Amino acid sequence: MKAERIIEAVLFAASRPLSIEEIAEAVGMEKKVVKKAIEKLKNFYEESAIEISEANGKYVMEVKAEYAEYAKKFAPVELKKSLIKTLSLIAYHQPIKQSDLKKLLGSNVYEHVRELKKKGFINTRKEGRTKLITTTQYFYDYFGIDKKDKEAIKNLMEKSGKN
Amino acid sequence: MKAERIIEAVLFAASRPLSIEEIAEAVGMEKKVVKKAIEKLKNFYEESAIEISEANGKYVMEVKAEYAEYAKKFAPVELKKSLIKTLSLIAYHQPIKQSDLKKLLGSNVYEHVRELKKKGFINTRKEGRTKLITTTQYFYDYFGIDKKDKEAIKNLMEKSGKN
Amino acid sequence: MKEEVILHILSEKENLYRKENIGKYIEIIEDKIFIKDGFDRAIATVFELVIEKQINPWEIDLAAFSSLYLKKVKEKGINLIVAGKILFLAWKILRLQSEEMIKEMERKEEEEIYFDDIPDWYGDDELFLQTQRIMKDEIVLKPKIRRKAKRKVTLVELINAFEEAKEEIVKKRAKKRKIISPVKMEDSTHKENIEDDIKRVMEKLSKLNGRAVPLKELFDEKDIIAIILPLLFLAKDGVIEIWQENFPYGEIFIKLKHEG
Repeated sequence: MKAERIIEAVLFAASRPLSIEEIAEAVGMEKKVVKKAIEKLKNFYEESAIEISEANGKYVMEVKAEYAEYAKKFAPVELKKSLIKTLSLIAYHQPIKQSDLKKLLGSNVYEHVRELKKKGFINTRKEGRTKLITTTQYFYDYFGIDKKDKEAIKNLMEKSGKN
Repeated sequence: MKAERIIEAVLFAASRPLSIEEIAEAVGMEKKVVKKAIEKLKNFYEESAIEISEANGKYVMEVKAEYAEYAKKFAPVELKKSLIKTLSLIAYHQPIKQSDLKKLLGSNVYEHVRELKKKGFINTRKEGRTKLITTTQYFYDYFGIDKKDKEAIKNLMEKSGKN
Repeated sequence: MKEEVILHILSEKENLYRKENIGKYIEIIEDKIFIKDGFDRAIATVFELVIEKQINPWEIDLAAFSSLYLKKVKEKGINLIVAGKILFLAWKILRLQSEEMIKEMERKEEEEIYFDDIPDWYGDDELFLQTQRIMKDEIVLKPKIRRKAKRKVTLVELINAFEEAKEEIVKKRAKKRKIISPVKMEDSTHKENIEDDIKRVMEKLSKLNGRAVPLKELFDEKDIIAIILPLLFLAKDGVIEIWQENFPYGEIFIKLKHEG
């Protein structure tokens, strides 16, 4: 079994960036060997729609940018639909009281707020007996929105409602 | 952009078995073209640790069995070991009565059946005072077993036994 | 009372199923302050905790609660809105209890009945052997190793989700309104006639020179239902007086108040 094939299987299955150390330890190879194998793999995938790219010393197998449009349709989304809905309501109404959000969503609100906070999309701070919820800088970065365009997004959401 | 590269990106991103029809529709190609492209891809991956396998007319990109051991550590665990055992018993004996399964597994059976059903691997229907359990189409897709091939389940289990 | 429940929960926190939920409990309790009566609020709080699945429904003795509540109603009277809410919560708990009971019964039924029944495969050597091998983990199905990469949510998806969320909220509200609306519809159909009815009542009453008369002398039985609402309006505005001699079956009298 060739080293690069073993590492190929690992990178494929992991679906997240892995460091040389992580890979070396998992497959029981020297870091040097892992590094060389990755170079070989990169060559193998040159003509493919997939590439092995590097960021911050970690390696990940992903679809090349020019094929991303096709791939997008089939890749599952990382947030559940119900969470996206809750996040969209927060983004539109922010700052919104948790108690007001509860009126819109029912008791799911506690779980959703906890999860969205854990994922870094929202911040909460105490306000009287409830919490006041706003979106974070990470939220704006994630959706590629300039925070200054906050109102533009609201307008966009509003317009979409009238169609 | 070559057809096989577009389809490669799609198969890579989907992480689930796709039919020729699904692919053809999504990428706007004729079924004939998709089929031919998949054959080319199969060739490309021949020397790789990854393969494009087919079951029930659906295609999926996965790690070749001989590399599974290495990749396993990084792949997300979807079925606990105890659930796999229960599912194996169901697959082997199906249709099987829940009451018979209980004789093998004890009272865990209720929880396992509920969980496997929730994950979409099995179906149950009432039969007298008990339930009759069978595997679903999703089960066949997930394990890459051809539904028409009655021996396939046994073969797959035998193969895994030898590792 | 609120503080008492909070203190109770804080002191019992070691026994809570999920200690990290304390904040949530306190929020629920604080939400309850709209019920002014401490006793009612305590009951509602306990019931809500059950419904939120923080307390096992079977730990609630509904019969004990209802006799406690009845005693309280006898002593202190009843606030119908609060009682309605408590009744609704109690009903929900009863349903939770029966669901649990049905599940339990289903389990027992299967466990008891099939004990002596032997599965077919015990008679077949190969099937029996293979089954044993699976049980010993010698052979099992092997899951395929595939990718499970998930992608980011796009801005368009966020906007679509907003759209869907709004529609759902509107639908939910419409559904709530629908439950109340039959009453409202009736109101509106009568509204057009109400002024005519008031005129009719006033014409009849003005002929009596301020004398009190039994309602049924003035109107046919079938009319009474239609004029009840105008009568109430007039009484509320202080134009007429309505009273009943003997409750609940006595004669109802009406009388025009002296004008000016």
